[in-house]
Amino acid sequence: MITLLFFAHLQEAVGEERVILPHVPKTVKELKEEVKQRYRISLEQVMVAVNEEYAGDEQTLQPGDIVAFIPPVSGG
Amino acid sequence: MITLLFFAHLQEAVGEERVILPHVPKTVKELKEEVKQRYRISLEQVMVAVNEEYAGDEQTLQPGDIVAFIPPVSGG
Amino acid sequence: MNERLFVITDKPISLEEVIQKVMRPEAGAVTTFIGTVREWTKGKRTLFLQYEAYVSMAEKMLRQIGEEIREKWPEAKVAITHRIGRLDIGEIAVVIAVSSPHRNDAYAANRYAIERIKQIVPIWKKEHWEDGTEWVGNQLETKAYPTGRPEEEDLR
Amino acid sequence: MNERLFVITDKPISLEEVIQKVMRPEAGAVTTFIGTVREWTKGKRTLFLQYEAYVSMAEKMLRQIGEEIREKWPEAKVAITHRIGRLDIGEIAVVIAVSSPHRNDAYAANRYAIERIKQIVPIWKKEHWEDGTEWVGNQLETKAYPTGRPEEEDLR
Repeated sequence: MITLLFFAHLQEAVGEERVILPHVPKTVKELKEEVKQRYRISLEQVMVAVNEEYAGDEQTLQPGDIVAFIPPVSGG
Repeated sequence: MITLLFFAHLQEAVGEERVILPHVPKTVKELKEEVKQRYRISLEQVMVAVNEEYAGDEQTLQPGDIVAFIPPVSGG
Repeated sequence: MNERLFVITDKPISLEEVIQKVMRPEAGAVTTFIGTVREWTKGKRTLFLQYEAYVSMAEKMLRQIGEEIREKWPEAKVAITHRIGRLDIGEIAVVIAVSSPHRNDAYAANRYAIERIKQIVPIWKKEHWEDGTEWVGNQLETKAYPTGRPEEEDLR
Repeated sequence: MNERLFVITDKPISLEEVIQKVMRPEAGAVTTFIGTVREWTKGKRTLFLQYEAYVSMAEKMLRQIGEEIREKWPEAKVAITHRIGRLDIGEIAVVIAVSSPHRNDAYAANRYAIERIKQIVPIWKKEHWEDGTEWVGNQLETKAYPTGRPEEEDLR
Protein backbone atom coordinates (compact mmCIF):
# COMPACT_ATOMS: atom_id res chain seq x y z
CA MET A 1 0.00 0.00 0.00
CA ILE A 2 1.16 3.51 -0.83
CA THR A 3 -0.48 6.92 -0.43
CA LEU A 4 -0.83 9.38 -3.30
CA LEU A 5 -1.21 13.12 -2.77
CA PHE A 6 -2.50 15.54 -5.39
CA PHE A 7 -2.25 19.32 -5.33
CA ALA A 8 -3.56 22.40 -7.11
CA HIS A 9 -5.05 21.74 -10.55
CA LEU A 10 -4.16 18.04 -10.31
CA GLN A 11 -6.27 17.77 -7.17
CA GLU A 12 -9.19 19.32 -9.03
CA ALA A 13 -8.65 16.99 -12.02
CA VAL A 14 -8.40 13.87 -9.88
CA GLY A 15 -11.15 14.96 -7.55
CA GLU A 16 -9.22 13.72 -4.52
CA GLU A 17 -6.56 15.14 -2.26
CA ARG A 18 -5.35 11.75 -1.07
CA VAL A 19 -5.68 8.32 -2.62
CA ILE A 20 -4.70 4.99 -1.10
CA LEU A 21 -3.25 2.58 -3.63
CA PRO A 22 -3.47 -1.02 -2.32
CA HIS A 23 -0.54 -2.30 -4.39
CA VAL A 24 3.01 -0.96 -4.80
CA PRO A 25 4.20 -0.18 -8.33
CA LYS A 26 7.88 -0.96 -8.83
CA THR A 27 9.07 2.50 -9.78
CA VAL A 28 7.91 6.09 -9.92
CA LYS A 29 7.71 5.66 -13.67
CA GLU A 30 5.31 2.73 -13.39
CA LEU A 31 3.18 4.61 -10.90
CA LYS A 32 3.01 7.64 -13.20
CA GLU A 33 1.78 5.49 -16.08
CA GLU A 34 -0.90 4.02 -13.90
CA VAL A 35 -2.03 7.43 -12.59
CA LYS A 36 -2.10 8.90 -16.10
CA GLN A 37 -4.34 6.13 -17.34
CA ARG A 38 -6.57 5.90 -14.30
CA TYR A 39 -7.31 9.63 -14.06
CA ARG A 40 -6.74 10.59 -17.70
CA ILE A 41 -4.44 13.43 -16.75
CA SER A 42 -1.17 14.67 -18.19
CA LEU A 43 1.84 14.52 -15.90
CA GLU A 44 4.02 16.59 -18.16
CA GLN A 45 5.82 19.23 -16.08
CA VAL A 46 4.65 17.44 -12.95
CA MET A 47 7.31 16.52 -10.40
CA VAL A 48 7.05 13.62 -8.00
CA ALA A 49 8.14 13.59 -4.38
CA VAL A 50 8.51 10.38 -2.40
CA ASN A 51 8.32 10.95 1.34
CA GLU A 52 8.89 14.69 0.83
CA GLU A 53 11.98 14.29 -1.36
CA TYR A 54 11.92 14.95 -5.09
CA ALA A 55 12.37 11.66 -6.91
CA GLY A 56 13.34 10.66 -10.45
CA ASP A 57 11.45 8.22 -12.64
CA GLU A 58 13.75 5.33 -11.79
CA GLN A 59 13.28 5.51 -8.03
CA THR A 60 11.80 2.33 -6.59
CA LEU A 61 8.80 2.43 -4.31
CA GLN A 62 8.34 0.77 -0.93
CA PRO A 63 5.17 -0.11 0.98
CA GLY A 64 4.10 2.83 3.08
CA ASP A 65 5.62 5.46 0.79
CA ILE A 66 3.83 8.76 0.44
CA VAL A 67 4.02 9.91 -3.15
CA ALA A 68 3.10 13.50 -4.00
CA PHE A 69 2.32 14.75 -7.50
CA ILE A 70 3.63 18.27 -7.68
CA PRO A 71 2.54 20.54 -10.51
CA PRO A 72 4.83 23.45 -11.38
CA VAL A 73 5.14 25.43 -8.18
CA SER A 74 4.18 29.10 -8.06
CA GLY A 75 5.04 30.34 -4.60
CA GLY A 76 6.85 33.57 -3.80
CA MET B 1 32.61 86.95 0.21
CA ILE B 2 32.13 83.19 0.23
CA THR B 3 31.23 80.72 2.98
CA LEU B 4 33.30 77.63 3.72
CA LEU B 5 31.87 74.55 5.45
CA PHE B 6 33.95 71.83 7.09
CA PHE B 7 32.78 68.39 8.16
CA ALA B 8 33.89 65.38 10.18
CA HIS B 9 37.64 65.20 10.81
CA LEU B 10 38.24 68.36 8.75
CA GLN B 11 35.94 70.26 11.07
CA GLU B 12 37.97 69.05 14.03
CA ALA B 13 41.24 69.95 12.29
CA VAL B 14 40.07 73.42 11.29
CA GLY B 15 38.30 74.02 14.58
CA GLU B 16 35.36 75.63 12.83
CA GLU B 17 32.19 74.40 11.19
CA ARG B 18 31.72 77.50 9.08
CA VAL B 19 34.21 80.16 7.97
CA ILE B 20 33.45 83.40 6.13
CA LEU B 21 36.09 84.29 3.57
CA PRO B 22 35.92 88.02 2.73
CA HIS B 23 37.44 87.66 -0.73
CA VAL B 24 36.57 85.33 -3.63
CA PRO B 25 39.33 83.08 -4.99
CA LYS B 26 39.06 82.60 -8.76
CA THR B 27 38.67 78.82 -8.78
CA VAL B 28 38.12 75.86 -6.52
CA LYS B 29 41.77 75.02 -7.03
CA GLU B 30 42.93 78.43 -5.79
CA LEU B 31 40.62 78.17 -2.78
CA LYS B 32 41.96 74.73 -1.93
CA GLU B 33 45.55 75.99 -1.97
CA GLU B 34 44.59 78.81 0.35
CA VAL B 35 42.76 76.51 2.75
CA LYS B 36 45.60 74.00 2.82
CA GLN B 37 48.09 76.67 3.76
CA ARG B 38 45.89 78.54 6.19
CA TYR B 39 44.84 75.48 8.20
CA ARG B 40 47.81 73.22 7.44
CA ILE B 41 45.55 70.35 6.43
CA SER B 42 45.72 67.86 3.63
CA LEU B 43 42.87 67.94 1.12
CA GLU B 44 43.83 64.71 -0.51
CA GLN B 45 40.73 62.53 -0.98
CA VAL B 46 38.62 65.55 -0.02
CA MET B 47 35.84 66.51 -2.43
CA VAL B 48 34.47 70.01 -2.82
CA ALA B 49 30.86 71.00 -3.30
CA VAL B 50 29.82 74.45 -4.44
CA ASN B 51 26.23 75.26 -3.51
CA GLU B 52 25.54 71.58 -2.80
CA GLU B 53 26.89 70.33 -6.14
CA TYR B 54 30.17 68.47 -6.42
CA ALA B 55 32.67 70.68 -8.25
CA GLY B 56 35.97 70.08 -10.04
CA ASP B 57 39.17 72.04 -9.47
CA GLU B 58 38.59 74.29 -12.45
CA GLN B 59 35.16 75.54 -11.40
CA THR B 60 35.10 79.32 -10.91
CA LEU B 61 33.71 80.84 -7.74
CA GLN B 62 31.16 83.63 -7.38
CA PRO B 63 30.43 85.94 -4.46
CA GLY B 64 27.91 84.32 -2.12
CA ASP B 65 28.96 80.76 -2.98
CA ILE B 66 28.82 78.17 -0.23
CA VAL B 67 31.79 75.86 -0.56
CA ALA B 68 31.82 72.61 1.40
CA PHE B 69 34.89 70.48 2.04
CA ILE B 70 33.75 66.88 2.00
CA PRO B 71 36.03 64.16 3.38
CA PRO B 72 35.46 60.62 2.14
CA VAL B 73 31.86 59.87 3.00
CA SER B 74 30.96 56.90 5.19
CA GLY B 75 27.19 56.74 5.33
CA GLY B 76 25.11 53.64 4.89
CA MET C 1 17.39 29.33 19.35
CA ASN C 2 14.06 27.59 19.37
CA GLU C 3 12.40 30.04 17.04
CA ARG C 4 11.49 28.58 13.68
CA LEU C 5 13.34 30.19 10.82
CA PHE C 6 11.32 28.55 8.02
CA VAL C 7 7.58 28.78 8.31
CA ILE C 8 4.43 28.20 6.28
CA THR C 9 1.51 29.95 7.94
CA ASP C 10 -2.12 30.74 7.22
CA LYS C 11 -1.94 33.92 9.33
CA PRO C 12 -0.87 37.42 8.20
CA ILE C 13 2.92 37.78 8.21
CA SER C 14 4.63 40.20 10.56
CA LEU C 15 7.59 41.65 8.70
CA GLU C 16 9.21 42.81 11.94
CA GLU C 17 8.98 39.34 13.41
CA VAL C 18 10.78 37.74 10.45
CA ILE C 19 13.49 40.40 10.52
CA GLN C 20 14.02 40.02 14.26
CA LYS C 21 14.91 36.36 13.74
CA VAL C 22 18.04 37.29 11.77
CA MET C 23 19.19 40.42 13.62
CA ARG C 24 22.59 39.90 15.29
CA PRO C 25 25.19 42.27 16.75
CA GLU C 26 27.81 41.08 14.25
CA ALA C 27 25.62 41.57 11.18
CA GLY C 28 25.33 45.16 10.00
CA ALA C 29 23.48 44.42 6.77
CA VAL C 30 19.96 43.05 6.56
CA THR C 31 18.07 42.60 3.30
CA THR C 32 14.45 41.67 2.98
CA PHE C 33 12.30 40.59 0.09
CA ILE C 34 8.59 41.13 0.50
CA GLY C 35 6.30 39.57 -2.04
CA THR C 36 2.85 41.17 -2.05
CA VAL C 37 -0.32 40.43 -3.95
CA ARG C 38 -0.29 42.53 -7.10
CA GLU C 39 -3.56 43.94 -8.39
CA TRP C 40 -2.56 44.45 -12.01
CA THR C 41 -0.62 42.00 -14.19
CA LYS C 42 -0.25 43.00 -17.82
CA GLY C 43 -3.46 45.00 -17.70
CA LYS C 44 -5.46 42.22 -16.08
CA ARG C 45 -6.98 42.75 -12.67
CA THR C 46 -6.58 40.30 -9.81
CA LEU C 47 -9.31 40.31 -7.16
CA PHE C 48 -7.52 38.07 -4.67
CA LEU C 49 -5.23 35.03 -4.55
CA GLN C 50 -5.37 31.67 -2.95
CA TYR C 51 -2.19 29.89 -1.98
CA GLU C 52 -2.06 26.18 -1.26
CA ALA C 53 0.96 24.23 -0.02
CA TYR C 54 2.16 20.74 0.71
CA VAL C 55 2.96 22.20 4.10
CA SER C 56 5.33 19.67 5.64
CA MET C 57 7.38 19.33 2.48
CA ALA C 58 7.31 23.09 1.82
CA GLU C 59 8.85 23.77 5.23
CA LYS C 60 11.38 21.05 4.59
CA MET C 61 12.34 22.63 1.25
CA LEU C 62 12.64 26.04 2.92
CA ARG C 63 15.03 24.49 5.43
CA GLN C 64 16.94 22.96 2.54
CA ILE C 65 17.27 26.39 0.95
CA GLY C 66 18.59 27.59 4.30
CA GLU C 67 21.24 24.87 4.19
CA GLU C 68 22.20 25.69 0.62
CA ILE C 69 22.65 29.31 1.70
CA ARG C 70 24.74 28.31 4.69
CA GLU C 71 27.08 26.46 2.32
CA LYS C 72 27.39 29.30 -0.14
CA TRP C 73 27.42 32.21 2.32
CA PRO C 74 28.50 30.82 5.71
CA GLU C 75 28.15 34.16 7.51
CA ALA C 76 24.61 34.82 6.33
CA LYS C 77 21.56 34.01 8.43
CA VAL C 78 18.20 33.60 6.73
CA ALA C 79 14.55 33.37 7.79
CA ILE C 80 11.62 32.80 5.46
CA THR C 81 7.88 32.89 6.09
CA HIS C 82 5.35 32.10 3.38
CA ARG C 83 1.65 32.57 3.84
CA ILE C 84 -1.08 30.35 2.41
CA GLY C 85 -4.85 30.63 2.17
CA ARG C 86 -6.74 33.62 0.79
CA LEU C 87 -4.73 36.81 0.32
CA ASP C 88 -6.15 40.15 -0.72
CA ILE C 89 -4.46 42.80 -2.84
CA GLY C 90 -1.43 44.33 -1.13
CA GLU C 91 -1.15 41.58 1.48
CA ILE C 92 2.21 39.96 2.07
CA ALA C 93 2.64 36.46 0.63
CA VAL C 94 6.29 35.92 1.49
CA VAL C 95 9.06 37.55 3.52
CA ILE C 96 12.71 36.59 3.16
CA ALA C 97 15.13 38.22 5.61
CA VAL C 98 18.90 37.77 5.44
CA SER C 99 21.49 39.26 7.75
CA SER C 100 25.20 39.24 7.15
CA PRO C 101 28.29 41.18 8.14
CA HIS C 102 28.67 41.94 4.40
CA ARG C 103 26.01 43.55 2.30
CA ASN C 104 27.04 41.68 -0.85
CA ASP C 105 26.21 38.39 0.82
CA ALA C 106 22.97 39.76 2.22
CA TYR C 107 21.76 40.71 -1.26
CA ALA C 108 23.05 37.59 -3.02
CA ALA C 109 21.68 35.12 -0.48
CA ASN C 110 18.30 36.85 -0.46
CA ARG C 111 18.09 36.74 -4.21
CA TYR C 112 19.10 33.10 -4.20
CA ALA C 113 16.34 32.28 -1.71
CA ILE C 114 13.49 33.70 -3.79
CA GLU C 115 14.72 32.00 -6.97
CA ARG C 116 14.95 28.66 -5.20
CA ILE C 117 11.49 29.10 -3.65
CA LYS C 118 10.09 29.49 -7.13
CA GLN C 119 11.83 26.28 -8.18
CA ILE C 120 11.47 23.74 -5.42
CA VAL C 121 8.99 24.75 -2.72
CA PRO C 122 5.62 23.05 -3.20
CA ILE C 123 3.32 26.06 -3.01
CA TRP C 124 0.72 26.94 -5.61
CA LYS C 125 -1.08 30.14 -6.36
CA LYS C 126 -4.60 30.40 -7.73
CA GLU C 127 -5.46 33.71 -9.32
CA HIS C 128 -9.00 34.96 -8.93
CA TRP C 129 -9.71 37.35 -11.80
CA GLU C 130 -12.88 39.25 -12.52
CA ASP C 131 -13.75 36.63 -15.13
CA GLY C 132 -12.59 33.36 -13.59
CA THR C 133 -9.84 31.55 -11.77
CA GLU C 134 -6.58 29.94 -12.77
CA TRP C 135 -3.84 27.95 -11.12
CA VAL C 136 -0.64 29.75 -12.00
CA GLY C 137 1.71 27.49 -13.93
CA ASN C 138 5.44 27.20 -14.00
CA GLN C 139 6.70 30.76 -14.00
CA LEU C 140 9.71 29.60 -15.94
CA GLU C 141 7.15 28.71 -18.64
CA THR C 142 8.77 26.17 -20.93
CA LYS C 143 11.26 24.93 -18.36
CA ALA C 144 11.54 21.14 -18.43
CA TYR C 145 13.18 18.98 -15.79
CA PRO C 146 14.74 16.01 -17.58
CA THR C 147 15.64 14.36 -14.29
CA GLY C 148 12.14 14.84 -12.99
CA ARG C 149 13.33 17.28 -10.38
CA PRO C 150 14.83 20.77 -10.33
CA GLU C 151 18.58 20.81 -9.94
CA GLU C 152 20.45 23.37 -7.93
CA GLU C 153 22.47 24.05 -11.07
CA ASP C 154 19.39 25.28 -12.88
CA LEU C 155 19.73 28.49 -10.99
CA ARG C 156 23.19 29.44 -12.15
CA MET D 1 2.21 62.54 -2.90
CA ASN D 2 3.49 64.97 -0.40
CA GLU D 3 5.37 62.43 1.66
CA ARG D 4 9.11 62.82 1.49
CA LEU D 5 10.85 59.88 -0.09
CA PHE D 6 14.40 60.94 0.78
CA VAL D 7 15.02 61.90 4.37
CA ILE D 8 17.87 62.58 6.78
CA THR D 9 16.59 62.40 10.35
CA ASP D 10 17.93 62.44 13.89
CA LYS D 11 15.06 60.26 15.12
CA PRO D 12 14.86 56.45 15.16
CA ILE D 13 13.80 55.08 11.78
CA SER D 14 10.51 53.24 11.38
CA LEU D 15 11.07 50.47 8.85
CA GLU D 16 7.34 50.10 8.25
CA GLU D 17 7.02 53.77 7.48
CA VAL D 18 9.73 53.69 4.81
CA ILE D 19 8.24 50.58 3.24
CA GLN D 20 4.75 52.06 3.18
CA LYS D 21 6.02 54.91 1.01
CA VAL D 22 6.80 52.54 -1.85
CA MET D 23 3.92 50.04 -1.57
CA ARG D 24 1.66 50.13 -4.65
CA PRO D 25 -1.01 47.80 -6.04
CA GLU D 26 0.97 47.28 -9.25
CA ALA D 27 4.24 46.39 -7.50
CA GLY D 28 4.39 42.86 -6.15
CA ALA D 29 8.07 42.90 -5.18
CA VAL D 30 9.54 45.03 -2.42
CA THR D 31 13.16 44.84 -1.34
CA THR D 32 14.64 46.57 1.66
CA PHE D 33 18.16 47.14 2.84
CA ILE D 34 18.56 47.82 6.53
CA GLY D 35 21.95 49.00 7.74
CA THR D 36 22.39 48.51 11.48
CA VAL D 37 25.16 49.40 13.88
CA ARG D 38 27.49 46.43 14.11
CA GLU D 39 29.12 45.63 17.42
CA TRP D 40 32.08 43.63 16.13
CA THR D 41 34.29 44.57 13.17
CA LYS D 42 37.24 42.30 12.61
CA GLY D 43 37.41 41.45 16.29
CA LYS D 44 37.21 45.08 17.44
CA ARG D 45 34.29 46.16 19.56
CA THR D 46 32.24 49.25 18.76
CA LEU D 47 30.46 50.92 21.68
CA PHE D 48 28.33 53.29 19.61
CA LEU D 49 28.47 55.40 16.47
CA GLN D 50 27.95 59.01 15.68
CA TYR D 51 26.72 60.04 12.26
CA GLU D 52 27.06 63.57 10.96
CA ALA D 53 25.68 64.91 7.68
CA TYR D 54 25.67 67.98 5.48
CA VAL D 55 21.93 67.60 5.75
CA SER D 56 20.60 69.75 2.92
CA MET D 57 23.11 68.40 0.43
CA ALA D 58 22.69 64.83 1.68
CA GLU D 59 18.95 64.93 1.02
CA LYS D 60 19.66 66.46 -2.38
CA MET D 61 22.07 63.64 -3.21
CA LEU D 62 19.51 61.06 -2.08
CA ARG D 63 17.01 62.67 -4.46
CA GLN D 64 19.62 62.50 -7.19
CA ILE D 65 20.06 58.78 -6.54
CA GLY D 66 16.29 58.50 -6.85
CA GLU D 67 16.46 60.16 -10.27
CA GLU D 68 19.28 57.92 -11.41
CA ILE D 69 17.17 54.92 -10.40
CA ARG D 70 14.15 56.27 -12.25
CA GLU D 71 16.25 56.47 -15.40
CA LYS D 72 17.67 52.96 -15.06
CA TRP D 73 14.58 51.20 -13.71
CA PRO D 74 11.56 53.31 -14.72
CA GLU D 75 9.06 51.06 -12.96
CA ALA D 76 10.86 51.05 -9.61
CA LYS D 77 9.91 53.34 -6.76
CA VAL D 78 12.47 54.06 -4.05
CA ALA D 79 12.46 55.64 -0.58
CA ILE D 80 15.52 56.17 1.60
CA THR D 81 15.86 57.35 5.18
CA HIS D 82 19.24 57.82 6.84
CA ARG D 83 19.60 58.58 10.52
CA ILE D 84 22.24 60.84 12.06
CA GLY D 85 23.37 61.57 15.62
CA ARG D 86 24.28 58.94 18.18
CA LEU D 87 23.34 55.35 17.35
CA ASP D 88 23.71 52.39 19.67
CA ILE D 89 24.51 48.81 18.71
CA GLY D 90 21.74 47.21 16.67
CA GLU D 91 20.01 50.49 15.86
CA ILE D 92 19.05 51.20 12.27
CA ALA D 93 21.25 53.71 10.44
CA VAL D 94 19.69 53.49 7.01
CA VAL D 95 16.67 51.95 5.31
CA ILE D 96 16.32 51.67 1.55
CA ALA D 97 13.00 50.39 0.22
CA VAL D 98 12.32 49.68 -3.44
CA SER D 99 9.11 48.42 -4.97
CA SER D 100 8.72 47.19 -8.51
CA PRO D 101 6.50 44.93 -10.57
CA HIS D 102 9.65 42.86 -11.21
CA ARG D 103 11.81 41.42 -8.48
CA ASN D 104 14.98 41.72 -10.56
CA ASP D 105 14.56 45.47 -10.70
CA ALA D 106 13.72 45.65 -7.01
CA TYR D 107 16.98 43.93 -6.07
CA ALA D 108 19.14 45.76 -8.60
CA ALA D 109 17.83 49.22 -7.81
CA ASN D 110 18.18 48.63 -4.07
CA ARG D 111 21.75 47.49 -4.47
CA TYR D 112 22.49 50.48 -6.68
CA ALA D 113 21.12 52.85 -4.03
CA ILE D 114 23.37 51.64 -1.21
CA GLU D 115 26.46 51.72 -3.41
CA ARG D 116 25.69 55.28 -4.51
CA ILE D 117 25.02 56.37 -0.93
CA LYS D 118 28.50 55.21 -0.02
CA GLN D 119 29.93 57.25 -2.90
CA ILE D 120 28.16 60.58 -3.03
CA VAL D 121 26.00 61.30 0.02
CA PRO D 122 27.78 63.60 2.49
CA ILE D 123 27.34 61.60 5.68
CA TRP D 124 30.16 60.64 8.01
CA LYS D 125 30.42 58.01 10.66
CA LYS D 126 32.52 58.30 13.82
CA GLU D 127 33.32 55.01 15.51
CA HIS D 128 33.52 55.03 19.28
CA TRP D 129 35.70 52.11 20.34
CA GLU D 130 36.60 51.03 23.82
CA ASP D 131 39.99 52.71 23.34
CA GLY D 132 39.18 55.85 21.38
CA THR D 133 37.30 57.35 18.45
CA GLU D 134 37.84 57.52 14.74
CA TRP D 135 36.13 59.10 11.73
CA VAL D 136 35.66 56.30 9.27
CA GLY D 137 37.44 57.02 6.01
CA ASN D 138 36.62 56.22 2.47
CA GLN D 139 35.35 52.68 2.52
CA LEU D 140 36.74 52.18 -0.97
CA GLU D 141 40.10 52.80 0.68
CA THR D 142 42.55 53.86 -2.02
CA LYS D 143 39.89 55.18 -4.36
CA ALA D 144 40.96 58.47 -5.94
CA TYR D 145 38.68 60.83 -7.83
CA PRO D 146 40.76 62.46 -10.57
CA THR D 147 37.95 64.81 -11.48
CA GLY D 148 37.49 65.82 -7.88
CA ARG D 149 34.09 64.19 -7.74
CA PRO D 150 32.69 60.67 -7.90
CA GLU D 151 31.37 59.68 -11.32
CA GLU D 152 28.33 57.57 -11.83
CA GLU D 153 30.52 55.32 -13.95
CA ASP D 154 32.65 54.47 -10.92
CA LEU D 155 29.92 52.14 -9.87
CA ARG D 156 29.88 49.90 -12.91
